[in-house]
Amino acid sequence: MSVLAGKELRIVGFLCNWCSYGGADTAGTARAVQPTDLRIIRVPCSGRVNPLFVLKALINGADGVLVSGCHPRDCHYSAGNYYARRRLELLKEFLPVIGINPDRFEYTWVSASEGQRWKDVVTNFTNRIHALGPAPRWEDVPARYDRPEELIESIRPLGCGEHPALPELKQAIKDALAEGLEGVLGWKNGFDAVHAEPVLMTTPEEVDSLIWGPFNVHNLAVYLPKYKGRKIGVVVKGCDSKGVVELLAENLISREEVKIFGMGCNGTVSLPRILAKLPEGAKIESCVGRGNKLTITAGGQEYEMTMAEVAQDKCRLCTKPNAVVSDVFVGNPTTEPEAPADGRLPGLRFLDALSLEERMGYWKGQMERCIACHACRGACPMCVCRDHCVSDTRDPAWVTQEDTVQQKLFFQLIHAQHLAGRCTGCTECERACPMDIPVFALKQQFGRMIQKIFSYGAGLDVNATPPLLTYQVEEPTIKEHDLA
Amino acid sequence: MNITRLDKAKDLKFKHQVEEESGQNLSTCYQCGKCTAGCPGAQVYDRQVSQIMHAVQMGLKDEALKNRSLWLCLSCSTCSARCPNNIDVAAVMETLRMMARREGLVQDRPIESFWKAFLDTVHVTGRSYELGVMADYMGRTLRGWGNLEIAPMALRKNKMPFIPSVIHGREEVARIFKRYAEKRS
Amino acid sequence: MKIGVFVCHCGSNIEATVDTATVAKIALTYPDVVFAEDTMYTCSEPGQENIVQAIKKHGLDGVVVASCSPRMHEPTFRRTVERAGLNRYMFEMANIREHVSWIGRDREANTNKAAELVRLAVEKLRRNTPLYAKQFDVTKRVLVIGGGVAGIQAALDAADSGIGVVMVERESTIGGKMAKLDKTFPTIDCSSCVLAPKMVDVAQNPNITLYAHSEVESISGFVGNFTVKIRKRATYVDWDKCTGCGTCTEKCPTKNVPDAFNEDISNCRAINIPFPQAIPKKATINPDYCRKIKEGKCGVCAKVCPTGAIVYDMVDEIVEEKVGAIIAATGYDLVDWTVYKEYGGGAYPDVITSLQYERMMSASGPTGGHIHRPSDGMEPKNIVFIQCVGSRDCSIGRPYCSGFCCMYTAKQAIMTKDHLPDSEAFVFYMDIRAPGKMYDEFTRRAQEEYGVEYIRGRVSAIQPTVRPDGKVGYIVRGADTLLGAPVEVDADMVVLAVGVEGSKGAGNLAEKLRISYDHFGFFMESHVKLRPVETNTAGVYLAGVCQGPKDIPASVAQGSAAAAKVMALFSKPKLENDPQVSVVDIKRCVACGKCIQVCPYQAIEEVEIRGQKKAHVIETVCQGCGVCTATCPQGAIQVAHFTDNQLLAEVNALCLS
Amino acid sequence: MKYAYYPGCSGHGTSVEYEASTRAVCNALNMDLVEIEDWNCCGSTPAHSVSHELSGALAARNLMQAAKTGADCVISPCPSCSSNLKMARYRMQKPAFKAKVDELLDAPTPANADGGADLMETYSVLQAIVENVGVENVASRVTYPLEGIKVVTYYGCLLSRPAHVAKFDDPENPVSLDNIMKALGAEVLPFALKTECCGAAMGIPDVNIPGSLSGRILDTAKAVGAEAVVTACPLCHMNLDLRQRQAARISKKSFFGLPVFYYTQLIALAFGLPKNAMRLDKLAVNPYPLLDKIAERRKARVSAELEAMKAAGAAS
Repeated sequence: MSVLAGKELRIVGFLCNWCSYGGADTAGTARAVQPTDLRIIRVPCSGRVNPLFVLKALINGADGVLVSGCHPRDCHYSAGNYYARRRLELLKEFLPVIGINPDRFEYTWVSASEGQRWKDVVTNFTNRIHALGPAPRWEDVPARYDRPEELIESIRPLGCGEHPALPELKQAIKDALAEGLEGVLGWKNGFDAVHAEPVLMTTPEEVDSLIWGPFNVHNLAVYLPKYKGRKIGVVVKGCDSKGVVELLAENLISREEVKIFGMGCNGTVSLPRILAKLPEGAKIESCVGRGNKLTITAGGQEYEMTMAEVAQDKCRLCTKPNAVVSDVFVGNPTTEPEAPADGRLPGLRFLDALSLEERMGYWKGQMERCIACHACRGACPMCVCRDHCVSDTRDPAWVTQEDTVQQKLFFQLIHAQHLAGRCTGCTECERACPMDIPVFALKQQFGRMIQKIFSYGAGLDVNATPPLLTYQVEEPTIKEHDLA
Repeated sequence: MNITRLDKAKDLKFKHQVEEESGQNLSTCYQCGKCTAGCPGAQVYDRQVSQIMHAVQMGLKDEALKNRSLWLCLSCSTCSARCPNNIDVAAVMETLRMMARREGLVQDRPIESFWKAFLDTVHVTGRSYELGVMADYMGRTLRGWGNLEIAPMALRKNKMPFIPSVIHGREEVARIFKRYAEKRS
Repeated sequence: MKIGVFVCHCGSNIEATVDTATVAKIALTYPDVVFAEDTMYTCSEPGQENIVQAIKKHGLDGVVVASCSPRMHEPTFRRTVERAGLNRYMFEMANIREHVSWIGRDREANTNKAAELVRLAVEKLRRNTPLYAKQFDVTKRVLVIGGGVAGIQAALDAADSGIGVVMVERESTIGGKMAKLDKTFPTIDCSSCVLAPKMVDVAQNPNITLYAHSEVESISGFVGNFTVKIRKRATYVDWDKCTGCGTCTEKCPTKNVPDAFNEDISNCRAINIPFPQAIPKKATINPDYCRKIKEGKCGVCAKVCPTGAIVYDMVDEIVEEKVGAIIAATGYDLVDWTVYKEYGGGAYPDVITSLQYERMMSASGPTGGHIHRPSDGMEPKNIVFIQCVGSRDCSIGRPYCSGFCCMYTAKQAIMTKDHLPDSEAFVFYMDIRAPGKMYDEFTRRAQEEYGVEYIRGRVSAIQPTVRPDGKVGYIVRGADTLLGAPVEVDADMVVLAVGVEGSKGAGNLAEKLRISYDHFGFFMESHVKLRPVETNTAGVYLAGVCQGPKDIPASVAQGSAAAAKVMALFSKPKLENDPQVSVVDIKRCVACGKCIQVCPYQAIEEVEIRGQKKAHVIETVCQGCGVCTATCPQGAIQVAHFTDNQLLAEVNALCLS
Repeated sequence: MKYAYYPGCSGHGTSVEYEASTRAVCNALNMDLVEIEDWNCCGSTPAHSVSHELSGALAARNLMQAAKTGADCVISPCPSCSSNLKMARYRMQKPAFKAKVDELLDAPTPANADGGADLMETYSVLQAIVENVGVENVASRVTYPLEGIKVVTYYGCLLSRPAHVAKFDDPENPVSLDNIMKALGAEVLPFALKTECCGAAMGIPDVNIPGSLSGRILDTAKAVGAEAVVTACPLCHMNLDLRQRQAARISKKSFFGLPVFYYTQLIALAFGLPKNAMRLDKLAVNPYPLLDKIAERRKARVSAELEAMKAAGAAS
């Protein structure tokens, strides 16, 4: 629908029925004149406002979005606004990473008696949006095709030699199978020397095929929910174990049904980085790892490379190389380094250095390449929806089949929002992407803001509740956004 | 007393001007009279503060500006401190005073002259000088003789030096006055 | 789907700044809209009939009315469409009055905005489905919070109709502010003579359970089924044993306790019964003063109590009650007038509040009804009454009129003349507000018959001075705005007609009740004109000054009204829920349990359907907040009529293209 | 703490005793005063009654001079001066007003980040003593307490008004002077006319105005039993002291005979500072009978204490 050209901007408001909608009525009854830009959508409670509605509006061209609910302690439904406060605060902190000025979104509290306050809120917010001007359109922003290439230095020694405790691990798994475990998830060699593939080991022979080393990239936690109700084991690296913890914390798998095998991890590799060092199309014949050096024979030629050159980004900053939770841990644990001062992976570092408009251009460029294969989703151990993903249904119709940058980005935002407070940072989404799109940056933006606001990291404590599924009556780290 | 034709006399521009210059919203005055009740000058006023406020509300410019009260106001701000509607009444009075001077409607020449005398002294010497102000004022107005009553005591206590203090930067101060005069004209 | 749109003029309320005919014309271009017209008063009888006819004639499946706030007329129009045979939930409203015509002056912008709001309503309606209410049981008991005259009236009316009543009173006796008054206007009736019998009725009515000296600790549940926890504050006296004989009070050696019932103008003992007609007539120990409790010494009351009722180590007790409705009747407190430093800020002994003056004039008060000023016991000759202290004063954040001060000031001035015929009464007022039966006549009588001097103007300051005879006098400096001059009175005593605000702790209680309240501690009614007794929380009603300043007759009327609302609520064997509740799509649910985790009402449970775990909504417990819908990642749980698809359609209607 | 000191014009004329006692007391309280070089008149009431810009410019020149001292803030004993300097700084926070004032000055005032004038804060000496030195520190320096003489404190209009600019004490019932007087050992009587206007400079054009207003203040003070009035303002002091006889005549009362002190004089007295730190000789209403009374009471108290000590010694 057309906005009165030049006069109005498109401002969408979500108001709870009981307090703020009533406050707007009170303002009307008092004939409190306000700017005309705002369009109010009535919702039962601010807690009903899924942050994705706000993102939807902003991605689709709204110039400003305002959410208003009952004051804290005053919610008609007791607690809806407490959930809203956490989710919307986080959303506001998230927006800049996709190039949206966080001032375009605001949330506040107005009670049904506060007509004057409502007038002030509308007036001030509308003035703010007019001062910002019309939101930049995706069509108008120039796409960027540059991308993070930074090779960050590792905070710990990385290695690719044979793990001395592997036979011990195999024996432990065989014992467990003998004791009645249905199977154990692990890795075996794939179609060539640098590709591993997941395996469900059920016989001693299959256990003998188990490998442990830099090519065990897959996070096997992703398969666990599928086996819910069956007794099964899983071999985990440190990062994988965080996924297991988070699944346990959310009751998506049960502790009694899963046996966890761990060994100290010395890092895994990024296959694109290895392939980039080999001639295109060269057949890989063998690979030998010693210390921190890999020797790959491809097309009859030997190539040497160090872990410092080819390790995955997440391994370089890993502080949990040993399983956070395990039933059987064999061998010596790897030394755990101090947390790095800067935990950002290259994707976020690159984005942080850009202006808001450049970030929009960046995502436009990345999303133009997205083929919507949803491999990112498939690799994610925390995606609970599986076959019920909202991107595969019209009911509800969050995304359409249109092949636009906005639609594809919105899918990524849905995924990131669903993972907010739950993502353990395994970066499997990014690894799985056939187009090599750095989608993990969206999750890491949520992650660091959750750390900032709630001092919470996912995947460390099976008794923890993800911060967006709970609340505190007083939120000391969230300051009120007073528009009045 | 004349009958005021409210429809004709109402000068809304005047009201808005007072509101603009004083920064006060006069529509909020509901004529409770608390300003008048506490005004130390009320006993000598020819029109009470609350009445002046009402005159401004009604846009009655003459009633608001042509009175001695503006000049007898002591600027003590008691009215402002106690106004139930948070109106800075003293600021309104000061605004009206300035407007009256601009419009040539000064109703109390003696006080105006006293101020002139005071400021002239500052203009010349950079500081105020009581004896000088007094002499200047009495010379201009042939009034103020009541003060002679306290002069002997003041002189006995050596509280009125015969020599004004003059500052080095008096020219600088004079330039302030000069620019002010130029700007006004 | 066939949708009809009706755009209301609301007389000129909307039409003046919105071109309703154009809005209707634009509405016809929206998907599924087959009929649209503008009407004068849609809510009127012919207006509603017009909708019914249109539904029949055009075979409409749903209706949009663009008019006032749905908080006003949504129930009205739902009944209308139901009359025409549609499901009542196949209806949506666009609020083009409160949100458009009344707040914007630009007709073009308003018309465009109104059309867009109609578009939103149409998009929502297209995705509505018929909904049917479920029935649930109701606990036919009512909680009355506050035992002042409004609460007493509500309790008695409800109890008389056979409803069980739980009354909670913060003080150790019911009676509220009215029990403190000497006389009432405009009849000069004795206040306690009118009230005391009603208080006795409360005590004797078998349907009423009274918790005095108690407060509401917490409230959970919803209309029909509230669970209330009540904190019975320790009285240190076993009330089952106490006979109210008063021996303890007589013998208690601690005599310096400020007497709250007498507004602190006199002292009482550490163990006390507030006044002779107290209900319940039971003693209470004030632990801040009791020597036994503070220092472990004394114990006189325990020694003299003939029934052994004293329990020094009593602690608070929490009791639980189940009720189906709640009436809040928590009354008021006086505004803190000590902020007026120009009136002495509480430092001048002979400047007192009107409520203190009531106690002074009351025959059962500390002076036995004799008027003596506090400082030196002198019988005052000049008494000044100052009105609007703490009312109509933006500078202290109390801009409203407290409503009944003009009347009681006239009463007090008349009573003063009755008590002290030689005295002079001066009343400083701004406006005399006396709308009510025989009210204005009453204030006229004060002036015409009793010679009370009314001076129109506020008082700037009260300045104590010492008169030549050594006695303290109070120079009251006011203005007579009719005279256009400052005036002064040398007063012996000054009575301040202090304004009222919601009673202390009202905000806290409102939060427990989940109702709105304003800056002044008054509870917010559902509609200021048409639903003054209801709140926006179903099953919670208001009575008396807790809703806004009002005098005794109005408080009593609202008490009865609240009781009548409860009776109407309880008149049905079962209550019907609002069917706009959450529904689980079991095909999409993966039983991750997040909805169960966030539901504020424990309305979602895990069930097994054909061997698979799924979430299930208990429809009569769900209140329809939609937090679950905003939480479910698969969108498997949708709150009816606020579904993801409906809100997305609204967002898309506004933001796409 | 270092203060840029602005004495005000009356310090050289009608209020030399205020000036002398202020400097002496500040010195005794270790307040480092640096007089602003070549300061000019702040313009007082006439300037702001004529033009806010003119008043602002006169004040701004002083505040710019003050910046040269390197002090933390400006202090002035005179409430009118400190109020004017405060008000100028307050108004000049608005860039538009600053620009208008700058047009009158030789050089524009420095700007702060928000575009307003970057000028020093001004306080009354009283505020600096109460808030920076502290009443308890004043009390600890007292060597000759005032022996319970009954005083009323008179603040005048401008010490705490207008409240949003003054930001000091209570505009209706200020207590800072009361606290100092109690610290000195005086009895402070309740006094409702603490902030009632004395008539200010209206005496020059019309002596009846301060005559009747001051008459009322003095009459009430006398009625409540005061032995002296304590002030902090040169203009108030002139109206209450120098014009006391005139006030009695105009308000048709007999002469009050109430000594009127600057609070600094009484501090100096209680600190035991030398005579030239008080300049009591400058007061119009004879203060000496009251000082004699203090001395007598002190003598009686000290000898009673000695007796008590002796008795205690004998007993042990």
